[in-house]
Amino acid sequence: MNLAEHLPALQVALPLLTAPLVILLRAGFLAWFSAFLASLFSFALSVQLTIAVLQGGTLEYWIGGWEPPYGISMVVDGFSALVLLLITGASTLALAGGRLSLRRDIDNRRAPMFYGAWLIAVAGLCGIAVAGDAFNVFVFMEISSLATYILVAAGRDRRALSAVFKYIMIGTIGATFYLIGVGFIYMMTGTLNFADMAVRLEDDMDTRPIVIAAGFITIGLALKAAIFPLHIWLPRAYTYAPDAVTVFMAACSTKVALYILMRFNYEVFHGNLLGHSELFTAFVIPLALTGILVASAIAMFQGNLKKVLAFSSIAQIGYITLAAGLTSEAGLMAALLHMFNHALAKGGLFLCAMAFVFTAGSSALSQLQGIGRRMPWTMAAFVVAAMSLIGVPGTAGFISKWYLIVAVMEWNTWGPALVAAIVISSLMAVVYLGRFIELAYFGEPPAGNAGLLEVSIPLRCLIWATALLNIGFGLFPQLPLALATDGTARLLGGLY
Amino acid sequence: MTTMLIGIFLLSLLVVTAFAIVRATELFSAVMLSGIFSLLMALNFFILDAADVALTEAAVGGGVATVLLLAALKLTPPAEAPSRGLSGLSVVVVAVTTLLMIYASFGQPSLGDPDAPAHGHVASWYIEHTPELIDIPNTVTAVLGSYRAYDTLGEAFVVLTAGIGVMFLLGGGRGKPFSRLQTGTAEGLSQHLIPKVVARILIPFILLFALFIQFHGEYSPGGGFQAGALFVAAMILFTLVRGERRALAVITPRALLLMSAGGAFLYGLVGLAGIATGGQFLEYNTLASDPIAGQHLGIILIEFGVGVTVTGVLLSIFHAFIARD
Amino acid sequence: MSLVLDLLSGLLIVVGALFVLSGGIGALRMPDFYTRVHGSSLTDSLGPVLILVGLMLEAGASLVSVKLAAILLFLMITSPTASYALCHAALQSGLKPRATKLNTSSPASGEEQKLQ
Amino acid sequence: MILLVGAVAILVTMALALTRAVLGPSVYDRVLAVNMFGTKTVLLIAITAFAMDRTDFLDLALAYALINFIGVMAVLWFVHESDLRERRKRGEEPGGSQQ
Amino acid sequence: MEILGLFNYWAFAVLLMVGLYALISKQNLVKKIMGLTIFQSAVFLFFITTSKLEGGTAPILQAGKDWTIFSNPLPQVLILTAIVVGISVTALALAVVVRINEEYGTIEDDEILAKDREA
Repeated sequence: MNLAEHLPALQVALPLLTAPLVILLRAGFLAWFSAFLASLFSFALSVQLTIAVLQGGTLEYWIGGWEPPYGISMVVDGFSALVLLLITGASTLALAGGRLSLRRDIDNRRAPMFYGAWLIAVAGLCGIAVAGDAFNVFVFMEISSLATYILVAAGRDRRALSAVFKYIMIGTIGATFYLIGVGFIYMMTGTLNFADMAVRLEDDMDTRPIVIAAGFITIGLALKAAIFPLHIWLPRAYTYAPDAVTVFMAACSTKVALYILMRFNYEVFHGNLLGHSELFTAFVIPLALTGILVASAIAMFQGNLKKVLAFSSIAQIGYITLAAGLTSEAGLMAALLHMFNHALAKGGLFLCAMAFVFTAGSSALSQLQGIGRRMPWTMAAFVVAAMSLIGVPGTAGFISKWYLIVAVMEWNTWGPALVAAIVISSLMAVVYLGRFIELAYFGEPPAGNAGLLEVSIPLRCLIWATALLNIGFGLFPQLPLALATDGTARLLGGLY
Repeated sequence: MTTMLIGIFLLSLLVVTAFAIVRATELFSAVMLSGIFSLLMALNFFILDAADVALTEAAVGGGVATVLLLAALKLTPPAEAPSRGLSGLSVVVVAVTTLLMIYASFGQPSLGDPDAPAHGHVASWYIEHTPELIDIPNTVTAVLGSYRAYDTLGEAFVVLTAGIGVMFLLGGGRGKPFSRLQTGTAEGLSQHLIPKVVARILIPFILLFALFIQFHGEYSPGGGFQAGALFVAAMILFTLVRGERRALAVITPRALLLMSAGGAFLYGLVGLAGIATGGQFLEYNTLASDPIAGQHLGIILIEFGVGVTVTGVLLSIFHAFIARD
Repeated sequence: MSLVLDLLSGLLIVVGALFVLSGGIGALRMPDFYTRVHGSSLTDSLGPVLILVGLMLEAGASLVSVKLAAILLFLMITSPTASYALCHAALQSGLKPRATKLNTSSPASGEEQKLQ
Repeated sequence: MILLVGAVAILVTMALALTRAVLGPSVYDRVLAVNMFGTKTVLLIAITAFAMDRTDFLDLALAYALINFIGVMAVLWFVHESDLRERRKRGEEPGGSQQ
Repeated sequence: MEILGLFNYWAFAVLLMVGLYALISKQNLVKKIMGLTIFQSAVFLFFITTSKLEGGTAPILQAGKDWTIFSNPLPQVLILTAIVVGISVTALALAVVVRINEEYGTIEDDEILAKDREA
């Protein structure tokens, strides 16, 4: 028995099987601790998988020993490894950093259920990242979504409940649209396996059912990924979820939907894409651009730090779709890199936001005035992560922005105009983040709250570790680059 | 041909019911109409040769969903607020979608078309090879329990997640018991003599039938989920006529939680056992000396796991709803 | 012998179907709730009996007949109980039967009160 | 042929019951319609099982017969509980509902 | 005849539309959930339609019978899973609605929105 060859299955099974044990626990701390440990081990598994992929190329795993397409297979390439690292890393980070914050948000008696749901969410997202079967993606999408609804509903504000209801409705529409699309493809091909679909779709790519299927799948996943203008569930869900949950979600949940969207559009529909790549680009790019500009503009006028960051997330998802919509190798590289780097930056920002909220008791900007002077360490880390989000040279964000600009420039004559739009939106990011930073350093704190009040040292270390990662991956971007190159090669494998 | 016409008639009724559900302003009426909707849907499934699905739809739609909707309705206002008529944007959105789909339908294989791609390839492979590879008569169970066992694992965990969510939101589980037992209102219909007597006669039969569905699933329609739902239906009937207090004395909240978690965990363990015995995750061939025996053992175990989880979770959900005042 | 059985079974099924149909018409055409229950519950007891017995004759002595007998038994127990429960619930919630006498001045006074 | 006659009669009855469910007027009429519909479903499944030569599917009819009953009991319970809630809201003693 | 064979798809399209309409435009949250149920059921119907095979029977062998044509088991398996997913979502959504009613005192979407705006 060689455990190494079972890594893809264990990656899903470990968090999944820990969850039922966690809900049997009585005490909050124990539940948190087991969830943290499971998350940490999952992260270790992801690292192992990444190493295996970097050394040996794409891994394939046949569940139950049945050969695909008869059985369900798992496929792990560079792109999946990158997403897996994000999921497990973000979960571990959020659990480690959010212990106190979560202890305040979730009362002790309900904590085992909460952490059980957390682990199931992790397992569900990992399940999507390694899936090689279209229906299996649906099942795990629903697992992760249901668990995420629970996590969001745990927010202390009652608005968390109305936000989560909207999220459930839209999330289910998205998943069901996806299912319809898969049904159409199944009807025309008789298979559910991604690779097999791609082969069998070669012949009748342009039949009406397939075009409709592509439409349903794209819209469904766009709903899940909160691509503008289908983003309406995201700001409120991010804002009213418990702060630690936001750290986790912001770093990975929409990314996973984007991941599967790109898988579908590039691997399964590659024949279609090849014939219509201009049409596809002409459809995606304007939407993505509007999304970037509108969401950035809205972010500038929000009165709540978490909402600012949430709208910024929508804008950043716009960058990723923009890059992916170029249907070029450089574009895909940029999309994959930005997925990774944005998760780093946004995870760091929300982590700092969590610390602020923990101290100030609210995420309203008016309550956070002067917080920078009260929490200098955390604030400094926030500034670093903000620079990464804006794309200042030397940070991780710069790398992906650079790749994005290169990809856009080589696209066609409209390239410079797009570059201008990207620069403008980056300036907008400077405004909405700078606005908070200014207010945090120079604002007058609310009465009676003037003293120095930092969060605990371990949390500060964690926040700074995230900030340093932003710089580290900016200076030494080999790991994400290698994974993105591998992922891009596979995504484009059928295209050229 | 006759079946097709019957199907078309049933589908027309189905569409009428759907419109009626949307139009009904009293939520109770809407729940009743969705009961009819579910029955019609199940009949359609039956006509289309999907016996397992029809059984599931009956147990879920007619039984569990109706009861849950009623339990939720008890806690919420009874009628919809007067609406402001049709909303323009949504009418446009849905109309466009429908037209698109009807447009797409003309490129689709007609009902029952033997040349449809869906029937070849994977599906015919299942029909052909199941007798030699797994050797159980019910191909649906074979696909569900073995070829696509990983999806079914996901299904068990979806159910568990829903249970976790409801217990998290409404109470239940180790730390937070169902709240209403302290007050004196948890007696159900125990004053109504006739239903009580009839239920007392029926419940053992339903339980027996549930066990039959559970362990006969390889030979006839049925399996863990349907059996669990039937078991739950029996326990719901018991709760309704005898009161929550007695019902929770029969299966304690702690046992419910153990069942919810234990069934799903058992399923996962079977998967890991595949790895431990030298196969892949969820591979049953290696569970016993003979691959076929291994397949049988694996399928029985995972079906049992699903049944236990479904029973535990759905009952927990039910109790969580009705315990809320 | 088999012909007699077939004929008998066919007759039972057709008559049962007629009863079922009349129950449906009754449920639609009767004037108020309680009379509708009356119409549908009576035929719901007799119609299924005839149809299921007809099917049993067709199946002969086998496991199928046993299953049909079980269905029949359950329907015989549950159907009247359901009608009882339903009427009880209706009465409890205040739905009054329309029991108008000939000399009552306003015949529609008891019509379909909904207190729910 | 005979089975077809039976099936058609049941289908028509279903349509009638559905009409009653849609028309109402009281909620109990709708419950009645659901109950009728359930019985007809049992019968239709039994008949089509014979027509399709799949008499092993009579299990389904059995399941429907059982489930249908639980639905009606749930309605009775719902009315009973709502009644109790009403009474408690109005400050009366609970449990006085039995005649 | 050929056209009648497409009736299932049309019923699917209409049901999907009705469910989606209720889901988008109804204000009452319970009605929204019911719309969601219809919406999902439509998809189940679609999948099962693809599984039917003319002259076939349910894919469950029986001793003593020698059927040769069977309907497709795979969509049935998928829909079994999807039905379970559907009821799970419904249960969770209902629990959220119950909590919303406790916190806001209403289950009408517009009133909830108004109360959110106040805060």
